[in-house]
Amino acid sequence: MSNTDLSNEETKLSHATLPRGAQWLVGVAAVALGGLALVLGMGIVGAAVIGLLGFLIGYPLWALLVENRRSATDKLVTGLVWTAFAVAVIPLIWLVYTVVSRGAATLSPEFLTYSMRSVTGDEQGGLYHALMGTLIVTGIAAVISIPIGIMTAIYLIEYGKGNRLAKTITFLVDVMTGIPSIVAGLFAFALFTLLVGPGTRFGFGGGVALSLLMIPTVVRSTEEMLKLVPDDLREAAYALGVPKWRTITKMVLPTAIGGIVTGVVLSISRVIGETAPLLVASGFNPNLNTSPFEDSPMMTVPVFIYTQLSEATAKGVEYAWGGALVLFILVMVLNLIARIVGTIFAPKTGR
Amino acid sequence: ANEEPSGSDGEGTLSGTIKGGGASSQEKGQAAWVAGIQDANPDLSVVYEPVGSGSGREGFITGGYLFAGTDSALNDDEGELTKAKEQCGADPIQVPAYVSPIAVVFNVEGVDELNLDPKTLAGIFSGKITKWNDPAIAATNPDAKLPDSAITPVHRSDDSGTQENFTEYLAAAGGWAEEPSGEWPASIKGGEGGDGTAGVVTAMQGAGYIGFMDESAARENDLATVKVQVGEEFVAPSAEAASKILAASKSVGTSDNDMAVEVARTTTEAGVYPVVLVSYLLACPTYENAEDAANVKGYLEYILSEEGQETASEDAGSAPLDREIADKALELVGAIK
Amino acid sequence: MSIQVKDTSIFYGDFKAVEDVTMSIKPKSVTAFIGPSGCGKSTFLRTLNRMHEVIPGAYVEGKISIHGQDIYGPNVDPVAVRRKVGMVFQRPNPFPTMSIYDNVLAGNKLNSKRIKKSEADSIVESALRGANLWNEVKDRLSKPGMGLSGGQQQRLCIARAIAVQPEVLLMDEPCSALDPISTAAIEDLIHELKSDYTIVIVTHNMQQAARVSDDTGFFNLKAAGQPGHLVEFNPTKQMFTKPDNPDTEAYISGRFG
Amino acid sequence: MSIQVKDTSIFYGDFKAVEDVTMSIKPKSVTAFIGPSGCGKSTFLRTLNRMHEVIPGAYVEGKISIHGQDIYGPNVDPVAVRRKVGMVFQRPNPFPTMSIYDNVLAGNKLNSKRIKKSEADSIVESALRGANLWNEVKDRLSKPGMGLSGGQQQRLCIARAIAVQPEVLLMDEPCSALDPISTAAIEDLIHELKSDYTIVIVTHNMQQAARVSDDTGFFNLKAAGQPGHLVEFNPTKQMFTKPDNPDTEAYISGRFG
Amino acid sequence: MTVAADPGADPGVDTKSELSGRGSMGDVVFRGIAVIAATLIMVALAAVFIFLGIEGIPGFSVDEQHYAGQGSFLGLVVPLLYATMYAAVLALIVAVPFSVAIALFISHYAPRRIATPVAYVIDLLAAVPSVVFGLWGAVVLGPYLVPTHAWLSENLAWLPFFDGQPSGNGRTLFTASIVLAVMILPIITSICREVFAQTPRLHEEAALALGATRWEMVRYAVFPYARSGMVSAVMLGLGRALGETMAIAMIVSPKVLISLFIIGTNNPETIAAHIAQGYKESTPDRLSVLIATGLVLFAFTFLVNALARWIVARGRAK
Ligand SMILES: Nc1ncnc2c1ncn2[C@@H]1O[C@H](COP(=O)(O)OP(=O)(O)OP(=O)(O)O)[C@@H](O)[C@H]1O
Ligand SMILES: Nc1ncnc2c1ncn2[C@@H]1O[C@H](COP(=O)(O)OP(=O)(O)OP(=O)(O)O)[C@@H](O)[C@H]1O
Ligand SMILES: [Mg+2]
Ligand SMILES: [Mg+2]
Ligand SMILES: O=P([O-])([O-])[O-]
Repeated sequence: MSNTDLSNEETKLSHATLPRGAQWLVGVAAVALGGLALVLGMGIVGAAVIGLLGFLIGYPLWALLVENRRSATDKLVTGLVWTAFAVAVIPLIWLVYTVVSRGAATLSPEFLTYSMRSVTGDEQGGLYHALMGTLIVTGIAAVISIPIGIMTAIYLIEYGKGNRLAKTITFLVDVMTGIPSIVAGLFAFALFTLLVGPGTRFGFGGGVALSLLMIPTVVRSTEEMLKLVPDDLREAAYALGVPKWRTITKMVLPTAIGGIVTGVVLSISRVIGETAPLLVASGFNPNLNTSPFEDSPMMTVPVFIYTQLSEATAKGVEYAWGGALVLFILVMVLNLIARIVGTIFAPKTGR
Repeated sequence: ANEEPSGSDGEGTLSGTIKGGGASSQEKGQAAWVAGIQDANPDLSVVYEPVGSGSGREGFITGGYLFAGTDSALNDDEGELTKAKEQCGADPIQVPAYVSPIAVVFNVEGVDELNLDPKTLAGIFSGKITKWNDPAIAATNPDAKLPDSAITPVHRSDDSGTQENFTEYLAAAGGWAEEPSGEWPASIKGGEGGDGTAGVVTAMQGAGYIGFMDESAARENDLATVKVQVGEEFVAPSAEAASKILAASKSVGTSDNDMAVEVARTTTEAGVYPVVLVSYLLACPTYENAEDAANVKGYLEYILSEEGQETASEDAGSAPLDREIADKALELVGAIK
Repeated sequence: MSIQVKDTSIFYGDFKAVEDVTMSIKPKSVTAFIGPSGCGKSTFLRTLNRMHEVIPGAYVEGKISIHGQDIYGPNVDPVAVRRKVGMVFQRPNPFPTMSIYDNVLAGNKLNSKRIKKSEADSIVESALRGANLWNEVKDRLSKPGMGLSGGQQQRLCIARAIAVQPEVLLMDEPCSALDPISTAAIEDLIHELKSDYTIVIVTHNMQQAARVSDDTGFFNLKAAGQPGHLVEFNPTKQMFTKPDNPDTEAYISGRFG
Repeated sequence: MSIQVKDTSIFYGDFKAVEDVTMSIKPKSVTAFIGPSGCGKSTFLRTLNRMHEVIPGAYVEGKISIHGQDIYGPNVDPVAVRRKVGMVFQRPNPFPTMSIYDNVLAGNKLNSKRIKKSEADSIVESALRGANLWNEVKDRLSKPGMGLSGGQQQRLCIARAIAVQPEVLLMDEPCSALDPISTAAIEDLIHELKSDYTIVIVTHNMQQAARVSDDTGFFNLKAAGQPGHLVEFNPTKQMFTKPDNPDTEAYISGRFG
Repeated sequence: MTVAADPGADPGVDTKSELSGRGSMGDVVFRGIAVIAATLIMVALAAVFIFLGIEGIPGFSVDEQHYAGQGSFLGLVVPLLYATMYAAVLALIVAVPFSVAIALFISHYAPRRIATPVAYVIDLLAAVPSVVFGLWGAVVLGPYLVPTHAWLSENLAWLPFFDGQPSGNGRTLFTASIVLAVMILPIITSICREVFAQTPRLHEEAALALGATRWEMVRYAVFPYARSGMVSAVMLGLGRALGETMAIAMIVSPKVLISLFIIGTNNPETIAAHIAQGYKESTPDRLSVLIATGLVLFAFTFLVNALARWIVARGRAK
């Protein structure tokens, strides 16, 4: 034993601990508390809140009594993190459930392959035209935003470090995230009113509006990922006589690619559901239109959903949920692709 | 799959694409007409963008739209008429095309039927009458079990043709101090706003709420509708009752090509429903491009035809135009070249 | 490739890290730098292939020339300098996205040089053998380089540096993460390499300096916060037996104190 | 605090990194582990304070007890184990956002006993002196720890570990980034510390093992890909003069080959 | 050494030419592209500003009738701006703690089997179009929260937020800020999660080896490391909350006013929602007023970002 002033108690590794499965015991007690609250007429939500609070307070409190303050804090935070997760997941799951259950009924081959051309009353229509439009408009936005966004991030991290231009741009990118989406739409609309002619609403305009919203997201996420590539890897490449641009393209980008792809997909996800700017910039069209540069409106899925909703009919609402589900699936597929790409290129730590 | 024109049996000879836009109130009617004309003319595409009356007129004036729909008639308050004249090279054609009853809807527990007179309606919507068991309401509903709960009147939070027509009605009826407008007056306290007809529909989920919307939307969503006092009787909104209003209205057109009317909101004629929306079509008498001229002419003729009005009535719940007025409009439209 | 350093001072922004170094490094020989921690050995080493300048704000005053050519001259491409002057770092830093095989070939691959498969194989094998790593990894060349232990990773980095056959090789405490067997192998390797290359090595292990180097430079700090400076630069034998400077002797004998 | 290790094997998922180690580490002594790179010295060391288990999939079989208490026992809190068994890593890892001062106090702050400013100052000073860093940093205690050179950083980490006065101190090649003067200071420190603490050190420097340790364990690999194992565990004197095992002798003499 | 020859290692080649710069072309070009891309952002932003200026500045002084009954531009924009900030702040108050907790859950607390699908679902949610959020908020969540509204007004009326007649259908700022929080949660979560996961193992282990509990490890090693990433995540979320249009327009029953009350039928109207609702039937004058409010919002985000930047810089300097 040491001759330091540590007491024997402290030296013991196995201080008194909560019994195994203590969290379950507290959990059961919390459920019982909730049940009691329910019986006392608190309502299901009130009862759940009481039960949850019971657990959140009871578990750390027990730990505080039996173990020590630090362990109690740790348990409190753990409980909070789990609770936050559980509570936040409720609306998420609820929403997903609503979209899937209400959308599934509408989904049919016709719904996916018909447009709304000449569709009235209860006739079968679909969102084929909107789906194509969304793919085209989002594609245009991606083609504009991804190169600009990634190259800008490269400039900021690899070249600009700390200089005036880089600081200005970082700031402007932050400001750009604050452009209200409808303003982006108004901008694109006004721009093409000047360039093409009055009232021009077309696919390309929508793409430009969306790219304005997408670029800052791409820049920010790419920037974060590039920052995470350790400098000593760059130095290792430089020391091998590799020019900076090759170091960036062949080493830095591949190392960060997993995160970059995730960021890009997230930014696509962020704009693919934008309604207001598309309503303004690429307009409304019940017909299929696949030429983004022609001066004729192009339908997109969010606008389809919005117009169907504003019909305020049962069929319109049904189609709106169907459109929501389709958009959802689209993004799911995108995410899946991103995930696969991400894992293929992710750094192979092997540990 | 429905994009290919092959399936249709139309033998019309119109072809090409025309684009118009404007009042969202006409959206459903336009959808019906577009479907009808495209079925008859498989090579024709008509696009109507429901961007709002103001944008529709703007688009028409700048040449972006070949024709436009508007809830308020084109006038020169902001110089629009002059600009339209310049664009067309002549007095623009303006004809009523779409008449639709506006239903006042309510959601009060235990009350299935409600009769209201115009003054009481104005009192409710201006926030002066605040309880469902107010004597003014009880007076016209002696049998109803009116609760002692708050009234929440629902208006449109966006700029709306329906709203403009509804407030015109309230103003004409008296007891409404505000200027009729598509935008809800900011001075009225309380009440609730909804974005678009859909917004009002969702708002109507609340108990104690009262609102107004296109009659077809009220029917679609199974909302109880108020019977409005006209003369001595209480009239429910219906297409037939609404279609009678134009004949009773007086013309306020600024030119031979302009058929704008002032709707007779205060009529006491039996069987007429005065809470209606009247929406117009705008077109030029001449177009530079002969194909455009033929297409616009063909489309507008179809809209004003008996068949066209009937189709809209079925699909959109609008009131078919009085034939006399429709024939006069057809004459104007028929002269397009 | 002889290296001439004249009146060179090195700065990190306002902070002068190394002051007024003058030395002449002989071609095809091993030169070792020793000195206490923080005296600027790494800093100085990095100026020899212009790696110094990747740190923002860092700059060099004075003249450094390799084979008679000023490497900080106006027309000189730092990339070309680094291709001729390879480097191994203190902390192993294999490329995380690459396999062991690709890591060894990184110098070629990152520069997009086309190499035949057979040629690539032989470069990889000889470089890995040189770094005494071949036997341990020959069966898992396609596994990621990050999966190796610390010592294995450092040997991989050495293999990567020698695979591009630089003419000068700078090593910053290359053995500090290696076990004695690997260390001995690297030391042997250094002996072999010096018949072709000029080698400069920083080491905190004086025995290593004594074993492998022909010349030794001793850096020291006058006081904390002061710039480091070169105290003595002499043939290793002389340095370890009768150094010119009493500080050198103190430091070297301190090793065994 | 004596440490008893019995039939312990260590796994990374399916991969058995270390096999069947049994040893008894004496209290208040210095025990050194030597062996070739990749033989599992670091891995074994990390199991002694349950740092091993922070790697997903890693687990331990066998029994390790400190002062008679099974540290993998059912009621044992790994946090408590780590507080008693401090650790210094191979690569310096000061907290990047903290000043030098806060880095030293990081462990004490965790216990968030309010420490008086004067007390904190004296803890910081004595820990930094112990790590032979005080003179270099005393004027810039509020500067970030990352601004130091590699050797200075490592000494800062040692200061941080001894500031919480653990009872056992594990060191994984703590001097591999240090210059000889600092190394000598750390070695002196180890001598001092062993009157209070049990010290276990991994080193690739056999002279260091010979100088500082009372007992030495020699780990080896039968072949690449095979688990490492303990070849011999004996008093250092015996180990370096007449080892039991011929492999040990080969390894130790290889050092000087 | 006799490794296969590297062409550059040929001893016969004159070193002079080898060191002089000719290989730098690629660097110049690549750097040029990067600079152009970065500059493009400035150009685009300047274009938006100029456009908003040209189209919007006339809106500062048009006929009174175009200011939605508020009499003047200031009378209109001040309450709108207030509401925009208010809604965004409410959403952030709800979303940030949850986002950080979920990000931590995924990166440090949950077993991997749970963490991966959870991360996936959260990412997916970023893609739900705002109209769907609006629909869900107005049709599903709002009515569901009606009893909550009633409860709040009964029991917490001493707080100005809940002091008044509660809404009967949940179309309130209260509902909207929850929906807004759900909308920005995935954005904040996914960025925080990435930066949390990238905390160097070395630092985490340093903390653990000092006897830190998991929470202490997070506080000592993870949060300090992730701070700037977290700030930018929050800024992204704030940006989206400030600019969100459709969901708010669809859920909230709006009115141009300044009030803290968030559970009634008259809720402060945000700039974006005001633009969306006015835009549909706008005349040129009205449109320029709307664009002018957009300009104000834009200028405001400018200020907020400058402020955030200043705060971060100050925090770092300490
Ligand atoms: N990137 C940097 N920015 C500012 N100062 C630095 C930087 N790198 C090192 N220094 C400082 O420069 C001086 C020399 O550091 P250097 O790393 O060259 O020492 P060293 O001799 O290599 O030490 P060691 O043996 O510990 O590696 C030290 O005072 C150090 O704090
Ligand atoms: N996190 C990990 N996951 C999987 N395998 C690992 C991990 N860490 C180490 N290993 C493997 O376990 C074995 C022992 O590694 P360890 O780092 O303990 O060796 P070491 O003796 O400390 O070597 P060195 O002297 O190079 O530090 C090696 O084969 C290594 O590849
Ligand atoms: Mg160094
Ligand atoms: Mg090790
Ligand atoms: O049809 P609205 O004009 O009322 O939208």
